[in-house]
Amino acid sequence: MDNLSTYLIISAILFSLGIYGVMTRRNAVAILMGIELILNSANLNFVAFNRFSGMEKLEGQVFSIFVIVLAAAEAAIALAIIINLYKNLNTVDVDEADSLKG
Amino acid sequence: MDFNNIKKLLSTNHGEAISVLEDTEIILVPAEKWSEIAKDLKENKDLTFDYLSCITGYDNGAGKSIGVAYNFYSMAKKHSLEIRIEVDRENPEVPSVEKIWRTADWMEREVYDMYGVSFKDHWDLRRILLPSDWDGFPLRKDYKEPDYYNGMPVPKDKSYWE
Amino acid sequence: MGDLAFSGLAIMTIVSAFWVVVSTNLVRSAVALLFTLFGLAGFYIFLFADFIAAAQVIIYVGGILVLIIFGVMVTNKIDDPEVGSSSRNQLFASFGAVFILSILLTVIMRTEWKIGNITQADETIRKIGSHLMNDFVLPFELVSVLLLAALIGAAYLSRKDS
Amino acid sequence: MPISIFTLFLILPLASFIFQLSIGKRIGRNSHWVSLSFIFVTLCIALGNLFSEISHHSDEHASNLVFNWIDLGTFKIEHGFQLDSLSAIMLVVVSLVSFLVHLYSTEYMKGDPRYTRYFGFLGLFTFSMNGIVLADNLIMMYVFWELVGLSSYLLIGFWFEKDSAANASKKAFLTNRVGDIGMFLGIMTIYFFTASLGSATLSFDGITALFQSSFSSFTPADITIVTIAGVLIFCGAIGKSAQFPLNIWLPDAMEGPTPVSALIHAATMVAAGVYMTVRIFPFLTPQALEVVAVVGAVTAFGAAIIAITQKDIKKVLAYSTVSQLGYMVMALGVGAYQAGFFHLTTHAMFKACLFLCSGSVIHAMHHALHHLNDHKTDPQDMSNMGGMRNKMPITYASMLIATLAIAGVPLFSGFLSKDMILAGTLAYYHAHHGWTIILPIAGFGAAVITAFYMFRLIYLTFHGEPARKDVYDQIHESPLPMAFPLMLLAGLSLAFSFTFNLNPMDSHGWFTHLISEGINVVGLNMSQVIDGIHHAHHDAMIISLTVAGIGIGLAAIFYLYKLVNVEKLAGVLNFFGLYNLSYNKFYIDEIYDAILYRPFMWFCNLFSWIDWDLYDQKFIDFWGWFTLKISDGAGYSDYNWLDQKLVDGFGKITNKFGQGLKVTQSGIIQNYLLGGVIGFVTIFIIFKAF
Amino acid sequence: MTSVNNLFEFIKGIAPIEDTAIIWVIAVAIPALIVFLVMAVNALIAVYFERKVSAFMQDRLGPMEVGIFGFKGGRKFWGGIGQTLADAIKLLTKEDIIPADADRKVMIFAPFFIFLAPFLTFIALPLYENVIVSNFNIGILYILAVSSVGVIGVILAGWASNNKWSVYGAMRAAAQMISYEIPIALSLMLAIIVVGSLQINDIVQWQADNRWFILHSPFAFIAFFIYFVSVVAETNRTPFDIPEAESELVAGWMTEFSGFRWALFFLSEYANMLIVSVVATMVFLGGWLSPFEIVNMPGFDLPQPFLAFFTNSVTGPMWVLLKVSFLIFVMMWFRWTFPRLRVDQLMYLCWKVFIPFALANVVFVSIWELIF
Amino acid sequence: MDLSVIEKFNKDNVVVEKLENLVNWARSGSPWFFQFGLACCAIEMMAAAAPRHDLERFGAMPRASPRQSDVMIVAGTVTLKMASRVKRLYEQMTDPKYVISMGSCANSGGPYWQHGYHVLKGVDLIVPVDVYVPGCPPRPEALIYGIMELQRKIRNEKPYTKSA
Amino acid sequence: MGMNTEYLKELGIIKGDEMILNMGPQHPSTHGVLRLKIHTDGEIISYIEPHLGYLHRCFEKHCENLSYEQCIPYTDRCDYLAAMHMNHGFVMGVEKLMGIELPERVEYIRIIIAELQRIASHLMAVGTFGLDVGGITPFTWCFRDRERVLDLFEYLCGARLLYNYMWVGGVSHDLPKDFIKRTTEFLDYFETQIPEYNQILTGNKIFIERTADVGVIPADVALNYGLTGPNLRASGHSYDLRKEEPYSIYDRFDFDVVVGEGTHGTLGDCWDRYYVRILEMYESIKIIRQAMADIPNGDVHEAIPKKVKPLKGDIYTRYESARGELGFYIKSNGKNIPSRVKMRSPAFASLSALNEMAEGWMMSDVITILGSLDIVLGEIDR
Repeated sequence: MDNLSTYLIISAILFSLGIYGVMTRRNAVAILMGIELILNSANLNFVAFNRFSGMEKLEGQVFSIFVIVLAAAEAAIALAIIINLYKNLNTVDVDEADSLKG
Repeated sequence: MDFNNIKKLLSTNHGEAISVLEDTEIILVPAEKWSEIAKDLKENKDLTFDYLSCITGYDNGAGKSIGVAYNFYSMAKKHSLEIRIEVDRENPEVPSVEKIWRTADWMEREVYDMYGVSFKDHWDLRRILLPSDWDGFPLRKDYKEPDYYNGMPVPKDKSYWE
Repeated sequence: MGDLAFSGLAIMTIVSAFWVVVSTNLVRSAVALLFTLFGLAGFYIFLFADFIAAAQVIIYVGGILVLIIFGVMVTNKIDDPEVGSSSRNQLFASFGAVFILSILLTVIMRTEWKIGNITQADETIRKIGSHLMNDFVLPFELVSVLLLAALIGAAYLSRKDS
Repeated sequence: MPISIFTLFLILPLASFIFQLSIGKRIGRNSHWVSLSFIFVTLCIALGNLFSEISHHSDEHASNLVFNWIDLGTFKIEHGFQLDSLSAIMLVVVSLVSFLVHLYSTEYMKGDPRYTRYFGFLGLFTFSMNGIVLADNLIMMYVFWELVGLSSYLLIGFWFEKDSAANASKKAFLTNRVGDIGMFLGIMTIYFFTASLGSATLSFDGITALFQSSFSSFTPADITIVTIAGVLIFCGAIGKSAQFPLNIWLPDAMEGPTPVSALIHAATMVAAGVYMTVRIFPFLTPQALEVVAVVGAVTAFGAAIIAITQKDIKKVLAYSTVSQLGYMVMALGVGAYQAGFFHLTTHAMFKACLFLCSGSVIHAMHHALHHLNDHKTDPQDMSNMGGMRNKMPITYASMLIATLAIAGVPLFSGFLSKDMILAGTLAYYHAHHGWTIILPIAGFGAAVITAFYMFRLIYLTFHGEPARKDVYDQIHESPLPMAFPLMLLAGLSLAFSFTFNLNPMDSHGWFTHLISEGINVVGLNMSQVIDGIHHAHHDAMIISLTVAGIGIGLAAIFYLYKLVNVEKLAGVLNFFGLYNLSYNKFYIDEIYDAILYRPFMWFCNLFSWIDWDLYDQKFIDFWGWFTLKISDGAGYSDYNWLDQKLVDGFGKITNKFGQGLKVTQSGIIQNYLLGGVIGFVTIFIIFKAF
Repeated sequence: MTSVNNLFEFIKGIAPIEDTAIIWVIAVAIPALIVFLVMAVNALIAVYFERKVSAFMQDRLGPMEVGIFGFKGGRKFWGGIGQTLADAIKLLTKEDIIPADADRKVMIFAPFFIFLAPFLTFIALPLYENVIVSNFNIGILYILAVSSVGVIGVILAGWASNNKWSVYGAMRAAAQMISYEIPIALSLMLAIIVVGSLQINDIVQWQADNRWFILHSPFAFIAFFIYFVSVVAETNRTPFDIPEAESELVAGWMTEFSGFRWALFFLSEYANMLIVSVVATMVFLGGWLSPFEIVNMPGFDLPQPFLAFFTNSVTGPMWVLLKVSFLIFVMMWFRWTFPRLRVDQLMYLCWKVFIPFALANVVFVSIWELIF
Repeated sequence: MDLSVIEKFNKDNVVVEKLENLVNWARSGSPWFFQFGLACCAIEMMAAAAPRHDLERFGAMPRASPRQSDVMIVAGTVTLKMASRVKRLYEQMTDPKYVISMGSCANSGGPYWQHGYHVLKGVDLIVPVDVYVPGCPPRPEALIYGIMELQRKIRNEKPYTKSA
Repeated sequence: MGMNTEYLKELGIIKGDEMILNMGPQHPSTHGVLRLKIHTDGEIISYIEPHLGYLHRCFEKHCENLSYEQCIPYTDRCDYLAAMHMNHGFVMGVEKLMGIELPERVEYIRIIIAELQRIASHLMAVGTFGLDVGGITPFTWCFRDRERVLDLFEYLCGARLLYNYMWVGGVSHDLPKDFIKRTTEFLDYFETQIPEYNQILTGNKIFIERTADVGVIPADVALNYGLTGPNLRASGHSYDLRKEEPYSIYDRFDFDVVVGEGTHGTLGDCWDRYYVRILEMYESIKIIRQAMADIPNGDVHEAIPKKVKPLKGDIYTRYESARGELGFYIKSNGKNIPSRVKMRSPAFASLSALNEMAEGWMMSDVITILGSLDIVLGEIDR
């Protein structure tokens, strides 16, 4: 079980679930959770490749650290935006935030 | 200033409205003049009643009038004064002084709670001690206690227990 | 033994991830996300990336997830624990997701992955540190700038309007 | 001493700086104890280092690598410490004066709203000055050089509410940058030149060793390059040490607090230029040294003349400083390496003492005026003083000692160092003849004038009748934290302090023992120079004693006994324009104004006229008018035909389409995402299918 | 306890079982059981200790009547030693109410999650060299990581209760615990920088070779102070107990919990106290080294046999326990003497005092290491 | 009276009996009371918890939340406005729960019996009371005695025996 | 007329998206059965609406139905923390109405007892205030010392909390044999205790942080709200009825009126209100010592009238209780039953200013401010 494809399959499933979450959810925080799933699936790929492709410089692990950091920054900003959205519209339903509507 | 001077001052300012209860040092004031007199009490340089000590409601007995007594003290001038207003029992209405002395806010509510005196222009005249769904004004002399309140017995006589 | 634990982990991760995207209660979603993140940390341990596992737990579970739950709490009426989140486009989205999944699976199955030396258990933390400071110093600095920018941005966005 | 101890020279002042700027304000008025103790530790270490240097003196230059700053393979900059006798002495000078100034300032700056910041800046300055002293290569020196410039800027403009202070700080900063550009070019030249020689280096030892080994194979072109490089680097010294023609900033810099003037603009920072010249001395060619000597001579003499007529006590001292710096530079120019550095050290002591004394006087005056509620009278103007020796005995005594030192009277340190310099100029003349006669003339002339104006200052301030009786009554001696540095520095202005030798005429002592004569690897024969100086020494001493006597005597006649009416004399001199010339500082500022600023402005105006009046208004506007006419015609046809019929037709069609498509633009990003996914799937299928 | 692998080998050696999977489960289960017992016993003792400490600070006697053999009446005086046992049994047999509008599942799940964090943390805590369940090579990082998980349980517990006070407490707890993790991590970083290892064994070994880490430099001393105050905040104890502030929020996030699930909170609170004290002992106070090794200066070396006499596998754990008890006592001391901070003051303390100082500490200790 | 062993096991077995002893000991050993004062008696209740009398000797500890407390001490006058709240708080407590009525007011309305139009005449009208402590106000010693009475009562309970 | 959210929004007091928290009537720190309806924006308070009456025991109704002597125990139960003050204030009013001259000894005894009661009451205030800001130990220490005062009272009249000690025209019992000695011993002991409170609470940095600058009420606003006693004095207004219009024999003693100074923050903050109480204990000790030094002999029952039956008339007396100005408005219609007794409650006025002080502060500060006001619900709801 402990081989590359297994990890990739798990990662692919997580990715699809994340995409599904992002596409279907109305609540902005829920969308954020979907994005976290996508990021995590990418991370799993990084680390798995790192182990099975014999990266001497541990590129996979290092980049997964970068991804984690990025996710932290993204979550902070996203939540700040969401809270602002809540302050202005009194809701976090993304349907209401349609100022871009044509 | 002693009582006579205060009385004189008030009489010159408000004329016939001021009267003194016999044998006492208490000034009787009609309800309709009360708000301007109250303002004068606070703002007149010679009176400066900056401290409203107490507001008391009282009932002169069934069928008689209901009164409100105000006890003032001046921290600046070190003199005190009692003023009374007596109003009709059926429809007691007295102007509120809650904007002049903030402490009157709750004290008037209490008088309202106990005697049903309605204070005009009070910003928030509600029952303060009793529950809002209480019936009647308990300190009136002709008050009858209820037998039950929300299913709990409030018996005046002991028959409930025997 | 290892296989059993691995399968358990995989099932837990995938089921909880599924629960994350379909649960109608946001707090439940967050709880499910917690299990997903823990499962991933478990995978990292299987992949001998113990530092990443610890970082995953500290940052994702201790930081981001708490932030998310915080976000849920702040953006909903506090006196209502039922935090609903309705969905839309379910049909199209599930088709799309399944299609993407099938494409990905096809690619994964058909590709001959280049398998290098499979790394063995080793102390990674020292190596990661030295690689970060030598080979990846530019991305490292960029990420630190990004973090700073994010910090300032988040603080700016969420400050009280005066 | 272990190398790590030396990092304390940088760390402690920097820590003081950071401390004062970050939390000093919270701690409040007593925060100066932190700075004081930090600098005191620095001083103790410096003294220890100096003593160990004296006891185990060796000629080798210890250069220790501390860390790599930039390492790009071929290009490498390291920061090391150059630990030798020069830096040992300089460290003591810097930390001693710095410590005393810190101590002095606790009283002088009492009650200032930015008290802690002031101490912070002093810390920053000490940090960067120590950096200059310890730097073992040009680029690190340059870095700290700029830091020194920054801290000088901050301190001159410390009372930035005053316009004059703000302007002075700007002036100092900009003027210094002129010199620094030269210095940077020089460093680059040296770098590329050494690179062409095979091993690129910027460290002093490295350059010296490299030139020594390859001098024999230098072509004339190479020598020219080295000369140019040397002069360019020396430009930095011109800026920082306020040499002619960049001397204009230093007198203005007196707008800063007086202790700052003592520390930065008299004792240490301005000497940094000289110190740097000392460091690069080994690879300055004779031609370059000639330039150095002339610049020094002009500065020494010119500044001395200006100093005669100044009324502001600090201005006098400022020009005196410029003049003395000219001396040092001149000494280096004529090859009197030891003398130049010796004068740097002695000058640091007595000039710091003079400034602090003047600060004490100003402080007393200021308080007296403040007490009288008089805010119009200038507390620095000497014409308001007089007779203060009875009121301020300590200040008077200290100042007198320092003045005797600067005037070159035996028994005092200035005599020894100045004497050596004058001997150097004489020797230079003996060796070269011709125009070089101006060097000894400038030297001795400046010596006369120095003695004259310094005693003028003493007499005007401390002797005679008080100019303002009411002020005089309010004058008090300064408190101990201010008086102590004065006494200490006065003690260090005695010749004995530098020689431990009972013969006041003899300059041989621990100092000359420690600082051996310099070497020069690019053509100057040092042994000849040393011999020449040795021979000229006797003559120089006699002449210099004479001129000092003349100067002091003249001052006494003019100002103490008032045998000659000074005003009248000034009038007479002014007949030739001399007095005004001196009083207005040779109109250097005005000359800059005339030859740089005005022409520049004139050119600007010219170009502005050409651009706006000619080109814009005539040429362009014509085309504008022309185009307008054309477009009128075109516009008519355009609107009525093209627009109404053709364009609007398209617009309407587009509008219809837009109305239709608007529906898809829901503003919900997820729908877009879904669209993207569907598109991806579609494309995938198409590509797979076909 | 030694590490799981050793136990595995040991059981394999003595047990007549062939199936390695079963042995593996046993090898995992035994330490888990021991950890649970340690937590339970720790809570029993610490609560009794706390009640007695508070009583003596307040001029009272504290629990006196409940002995382990019943009530005092006519029996030997036992100083109320059975008090906490009685409390525990009572809590176990109490009704377990879940309010009608609460989120049932989360409310049941949250206390176990809070309990999980200290439980997992114990795995990496040594008592003596190699007396540890599992010796990770990311030792301290693991402890930091796992102990940061508890906060989620707290938030969920507060949220699920459907009580405004609980939500208030949960919000405060989340903000507080997340914030104070930073100074804790920064303070521990000092030791990591100096020692160059994350393993607690190495850190204690460094202290054996040099001196107690608290005496390493002034910065280490400040770091210990910051660490200790921050962990008091991290464990939600007075003066930082704003999440459960009794006089403000009734009981904070645990207002609605009763019976056994409430007891789990108690268990984890005291387990957390134990954990942070053990970490402080290991990192700053010389771990299992005897107090005679506080200073280990050259020229002042105590004879090696003498030191070995005081630090060995018997006395080592004893020293650890002594130091830990002292630190726990100090925490109790804080609790019964200090008033409580306000929430903004708490945040101020963390973000504007501790974190800058801890950061500066890290910088300065690096400089210190460069110089000396 | 003389039951056979089998019958005894049928009725309530030995194990249950011993367990009951243990549980009763534990419950009586930690009667955590609800920190809930109404009037004058509340002060005496606080005094009972304070150093001189120290209720904690008996394992009684004040808790602020009804969910975690075992004993509700109704200390003081229950007014009609407050009565519904007292009842609700009692309902919020977890089983097993006990009530001590402290003072005359809580027992029967006390001095406010006759003219107190707004005073509930005895808290036992709304919640079941286990122990009544008389006095106006009862001294702390009296309250302690009341708690000891309650402990005695708890020790004689049979929580796991099937009631007939 | 109910004050609901819409009404407050209309008045512009709250914005409308606040959360409403109900604190009480059962809450550890509301000092009884007070209910605060708190409108909060996060942790910040926008408006506090106190709901009273959970302890309304119809005191005034009882007074209209009972004889004057029978009213005294009911006054006890109003402010159960300073019961002696209530007794004293009420009997003073009746005595004034009847024109009774009191024996010297009675006056002295009453003052000693009243000041001891003040110490006990302030100890309670200080202790519970410590509890409110989170320190449990100060509370127990204060109770430990309060017990000693109660011991003295018990020795005096047999009751610990509610005494019925002062009668119209006298007191129920003369001082017991070595009461003076015991009191002196207590005072000597107590004077050494106050610095201990200061150590654990007053000077504590956290305590100062929590209380200084919090809940400031300037003197004029305080007066307008009718604040009296320590709460008003903490705002810097030197108003003490014992000095202002000395009743009983307070004019014979030398003591100071303690006034807040804003030592650690703004004048009139919680810290001042707390510290005024600490200092007032010192003043009480001073008064007790002076009174005990020159207490005369005499019969304490001498002036007690056979029948308490005042003439027709009415009177308003003011008394400086531990919480401030206690007023009794007594209306007599010539019978032995009063026609109307109104009690002017100091804590009632203090509580009405709660919103003024707490607005804009945080949740925790509400507790601090409420604790610093030292309210007693029995007296507020009567």
